[in-house]
Amino acid sequence: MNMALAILSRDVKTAFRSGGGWFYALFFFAVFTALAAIAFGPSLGALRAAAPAAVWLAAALAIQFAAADLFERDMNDGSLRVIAAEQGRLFPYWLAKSALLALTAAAPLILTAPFFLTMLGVPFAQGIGAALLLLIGAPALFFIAVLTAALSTGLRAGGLLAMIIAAPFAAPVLVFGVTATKAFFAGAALFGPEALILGALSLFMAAATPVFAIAALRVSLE
Amino acid sequence: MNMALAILSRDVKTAFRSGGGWFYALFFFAVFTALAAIAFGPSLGALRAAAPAAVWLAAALAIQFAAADLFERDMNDGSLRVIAAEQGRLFPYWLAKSALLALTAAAPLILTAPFFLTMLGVPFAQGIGAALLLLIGAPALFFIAVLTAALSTGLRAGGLLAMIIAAPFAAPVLVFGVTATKAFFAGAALFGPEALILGALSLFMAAATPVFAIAALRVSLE
Amino acid sequence: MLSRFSNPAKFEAFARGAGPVAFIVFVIGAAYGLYAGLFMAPAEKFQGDSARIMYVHVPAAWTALAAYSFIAMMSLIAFVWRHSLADVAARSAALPGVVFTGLALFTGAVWGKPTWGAYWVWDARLTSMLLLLFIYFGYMAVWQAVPETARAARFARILALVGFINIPIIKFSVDWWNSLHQTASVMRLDGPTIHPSMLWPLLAMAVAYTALFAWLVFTGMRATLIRQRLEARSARKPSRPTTVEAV
Amino acid sequence: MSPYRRAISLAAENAGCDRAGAAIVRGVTFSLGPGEGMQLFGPNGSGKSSLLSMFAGLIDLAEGVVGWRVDGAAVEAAPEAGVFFLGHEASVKPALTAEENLRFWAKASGGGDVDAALAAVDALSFRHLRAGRLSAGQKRRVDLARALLVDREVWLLDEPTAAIDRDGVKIIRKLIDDHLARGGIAVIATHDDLGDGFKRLELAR
Amino acid sequence: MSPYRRAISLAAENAGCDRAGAAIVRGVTFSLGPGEGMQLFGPNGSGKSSLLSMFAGLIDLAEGVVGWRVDGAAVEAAPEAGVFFLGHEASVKPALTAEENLRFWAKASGGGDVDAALAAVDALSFRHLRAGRLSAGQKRRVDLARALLVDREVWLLDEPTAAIDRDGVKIIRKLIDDHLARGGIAVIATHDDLGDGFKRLELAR
Ligand code: HEM
Ligand SMILES: Nc1ncnc2c1ncn2[C@@H]1O[C@H](COP(=O)(O)OP(=O)(O)OP(=O)(O)O)[C@@H](O)[C@H]1O
Ligand SMILES: Nc1ncnc2c1ncn2[C@@H]1O[C@H](COP(=O)(O)OP(=O)(O)OP(=O)(O)O)[C@@H](O)[C@H]1O
Ligand SMILES: [Mg+2]
Ligand SMILES: [Mg+2]
Repeated sequence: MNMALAILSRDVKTAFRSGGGWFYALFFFAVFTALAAIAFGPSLGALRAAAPAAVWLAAALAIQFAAADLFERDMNDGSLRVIAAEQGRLFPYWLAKSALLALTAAAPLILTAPFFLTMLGVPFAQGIGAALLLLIGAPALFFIAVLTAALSTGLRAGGLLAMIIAAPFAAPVLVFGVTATKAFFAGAALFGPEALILGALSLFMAAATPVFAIAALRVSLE
Repeated sequence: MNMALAILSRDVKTAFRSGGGWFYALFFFAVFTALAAIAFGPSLGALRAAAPAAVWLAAALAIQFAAADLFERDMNDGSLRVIAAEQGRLFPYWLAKSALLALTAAAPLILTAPFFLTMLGVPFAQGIGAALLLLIGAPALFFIAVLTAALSTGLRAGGLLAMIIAAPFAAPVLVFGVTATKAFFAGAALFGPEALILGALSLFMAAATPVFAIAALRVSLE
Repeated sequence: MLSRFSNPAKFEAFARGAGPVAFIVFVIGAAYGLYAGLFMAPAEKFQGDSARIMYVHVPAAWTALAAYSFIAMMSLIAFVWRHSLADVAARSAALPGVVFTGLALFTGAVWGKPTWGAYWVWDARLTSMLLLLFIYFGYMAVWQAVPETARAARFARILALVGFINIPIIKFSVDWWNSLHQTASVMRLDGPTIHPSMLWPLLAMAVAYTALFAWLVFTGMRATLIRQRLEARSARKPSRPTTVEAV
Repeated sequence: MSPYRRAISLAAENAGCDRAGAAIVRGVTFSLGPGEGMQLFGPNGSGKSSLLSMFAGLIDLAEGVVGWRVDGAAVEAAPEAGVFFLGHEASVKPALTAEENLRFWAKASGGGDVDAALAAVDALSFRHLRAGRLSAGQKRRVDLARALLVDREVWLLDEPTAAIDRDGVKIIRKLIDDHLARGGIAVIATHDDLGDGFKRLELAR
Repeated sequence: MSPYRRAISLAAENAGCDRAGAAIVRGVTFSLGPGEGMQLFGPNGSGKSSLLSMFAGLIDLAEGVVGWRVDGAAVEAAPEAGVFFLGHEASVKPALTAEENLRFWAKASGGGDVDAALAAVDALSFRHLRAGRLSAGQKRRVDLARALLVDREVWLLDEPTAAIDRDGVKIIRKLIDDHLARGGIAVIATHDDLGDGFKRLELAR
């Protein structure tokens, strides 16, 4: 726990200090929204129809990109080796890094989603609902991102490789995320069957990925 | 020249050897197309509307991402210092790295764009036009990517920072790229005013960025 | 069974015999299947001769799916029993798997043009096949990206297993996705009722593809094993302590 | 300088390890009891670093036995919260100052006096410099200072004197002596002989 | 071992350099003519690496004069195609083998006998290993072998013996002696005294 908290607070500090990595996901979101507006605009109707897809795709990409160098630096400068050698377990480390990603990438995205959706012509109240759905589905996206980052740590062009590996995993989340959001915008209940499946995907990824991610980190230290 | 060729051929070799970095950009495109289709699809009408934005965003992201570790490794392992100390000038080095990026990221993307656009429901002939527009606009994107990669190498803050620096520069390229492509798909002439602006942006970036990129690399060695 | 395959030398002896047999089965099966399918079987009622591409397409799709299951199974064996021959088998199945997936996609796309009027539509089956291709690519990329075989194997096992869990999820989600918004342009094929004259060539082709797959895997494994032996031969002598002195 | 709470010992019997499938080291036999240190010599590529990684549990044992004992009782792997590992790289974050880097390690392992640690490696003068700006030897000192924060009985040091100046080498020798005096054990891979008072294991190819 | 084509000399008069705005070294005065080498000593952080970077033209001169002469004629900066620079890091690409790494440097600088260079640093046994698998000292040897490919009159070496085993140190000493015998010059920042036959410059903080 000490370990996890120490890493988390150090990395948050570094993120703020060196160029604001925390701000990145948000920025990505803004660019994405602007492009969507250009592509589907100027009719608000078309924009609104495209909004669920745009917001989920933006979330998936932003989280995946933000995860790209989650472990890379610790690997290169030897800290990961030290942590593994001195702590024995890598679970606290994994936990800290996941929390970091959640705080710096997923959270800002979810919090600001309603605003960006307003720009796409979605009423604010519906935007809040969409953000709640993101909250349910984003964990799946980011556990996948953490796993693929661990798998590609230390490899050349690791970020792109991670992206390739992640795509098939992200696809189901996108499918249910978009349909849930569309259904909600069309008047269905917020927590319909799609939302339940989204939640199930998140739980499943939370349960299935840590073991594999930690195993992958260990292999990269050999 | 010896230097530039030696670096280029070494890096191409490394790219082929370690996991096929050369085809990552292509692959990224495929993944991006599939994810966009899954988010916006399956109706071909909606996909076709999303296509111009998707292809430009994919190009910008792929190039920016591929550039992320263009200088990073040479910086970390000391080769860049050796080259600067022993060669005096960094222009051949910059040239080799730019050519590398063009060959491994920009070129495969432009060449395969018509094909991926077909998958988004764009007729092949229109896809060729879109690829030509990419050819006009992509140089701007990649000179920006090289510059920001150099800047972020110096600042030791990595790929994310590069993206943030790049975004304001890349945004106009994206906007004009998307509107040009949209107009062309809607029946306008291929080389309309937006295409001219795109070309102008590319020329401007080609002229303006090398000096700054090389200066940034020098700073990072201080 | 397991122990028979656990010893690389025994396996190689087996593969030396089984490889040619598989190849012969492939040649005979494909010769019969293609001849019967292309010339003897009747043209399909609605699609005419273009439906003959079925004899290439359908078994390719089957084999592509089977190949991934094979990889996942081998990876599980390698993961649980740390069995390096299973890694070799899984790795050798990847390229044939990609080839069959690519063949299914390509022939499907070619077939799609006359029947649907487009090379590609985002139909459930097509989409999930495309995602399978991505899983294959990711798996191969990991093998490629990690130069040390022993390390690459461990990464690859992890990915193959997680990927396998993911396949039913993909299948399920994509079906769901597509069923919600049908597009008019997609002509649904509810499996043409198959006459024996079409079924036999189809089955023959399936057998031929499976034999081809087996042959490719055997050949790939033998090549890998030979390379590994060469590497082991050129490997350095281990260091040994010369002096151990007390204080 | 109170003695360590646990008495840890390490013994190897015919031990060996592999890297990427190739046999690297074979037949390593030694034993270290509380208060004993061992210098590990050997030409470049003979497997010193690999052995340290193996003791730390990062690489699997390929042959033979490696036995740990904590207060007499045998344990399977390196004892929990027992190892201090100093690798070839400096494991400092360039964006943080020397002091912040150490505060992080102190916090991560639950305590430790950062000021004392900085003083012990003569690093007070650059405590407020960002680690990215430190010289090679200064970085290495910061990494060494971690030893004084984590309070571990087993020290695994990979070329601790690399990039360190002559005064620094004396400091390191003293740190190790203090550690052994407290009942710790140390395995030190090095090309510079640190002097007497250590067991020696020489690897040859 | 034919003599170098150019006779290069380097002299500094009261020279100094800054890093990130802070004065790091001041008042450095020495002169090196063809065939002369200089060892640069000094505690960690005293500015040895900074001085080498300055001679290589990577850091600006902040004070005083640094003068280069090529065959008697004064030139402004380090002579073109005249410098071999060995930094703290090993500048090898992990994905390429030891030999491929050297072939790259040979190609980049237009020539050089890779086999001879590998043999000179006793690196033949691991020439086909990927550099990512090499041990610290093996990597360093590959980096040193570059010296024999590029045929430069000025050698700037930052701790050449770091991570190198005892036989390797002798090899390095011999490489430097040969270089000086051919009429080259060398500045060597180091903590290990390489022995007699060099000028010495001691930096103090
Ligand atoms: C790129 C496009 C296509 C892909 C990726 C694709 C993929 C597949 C796959 C994965 C299967 C095996 C499914 C299973 O056995 O459960 C299959 C079977 C089949 N495909 Fe395709 N297909 C494509 C296009 C087409 C087209 C255009 C047609 C005909 C109009 C077609 C007709 C069939 C038939 C008849 C079967 C066997 C029926 C069955 O076993 O249910 N496919 N295809
Ligand atoms: N990550 C790795 N993967 C595969 N092989 C490796 C790896 N690291 C080292 N080796 C191999 O193991 C052998 C021993 O390496 P090791 O780093 O243990 O040597 P060392 O004794 O520490 O040498 P040095 O004195 O140069 O530090 C070397 O021949 C090297 O090729
Ligand atoms: N990139 C840099 N930016 C700013 N300051 C630096 C940088 N590199 C080094 N310094 C500062 O310059 C001083 C001298 O560093 P330098 O690396 O030259 O020392 P050194 O004599 O080589 O030490 P060592 O023996 O540890 O290698 C140090 O105090 C360091 O803080
Ligand atoms: Mg070592
Ligand atoms: Mg130095």
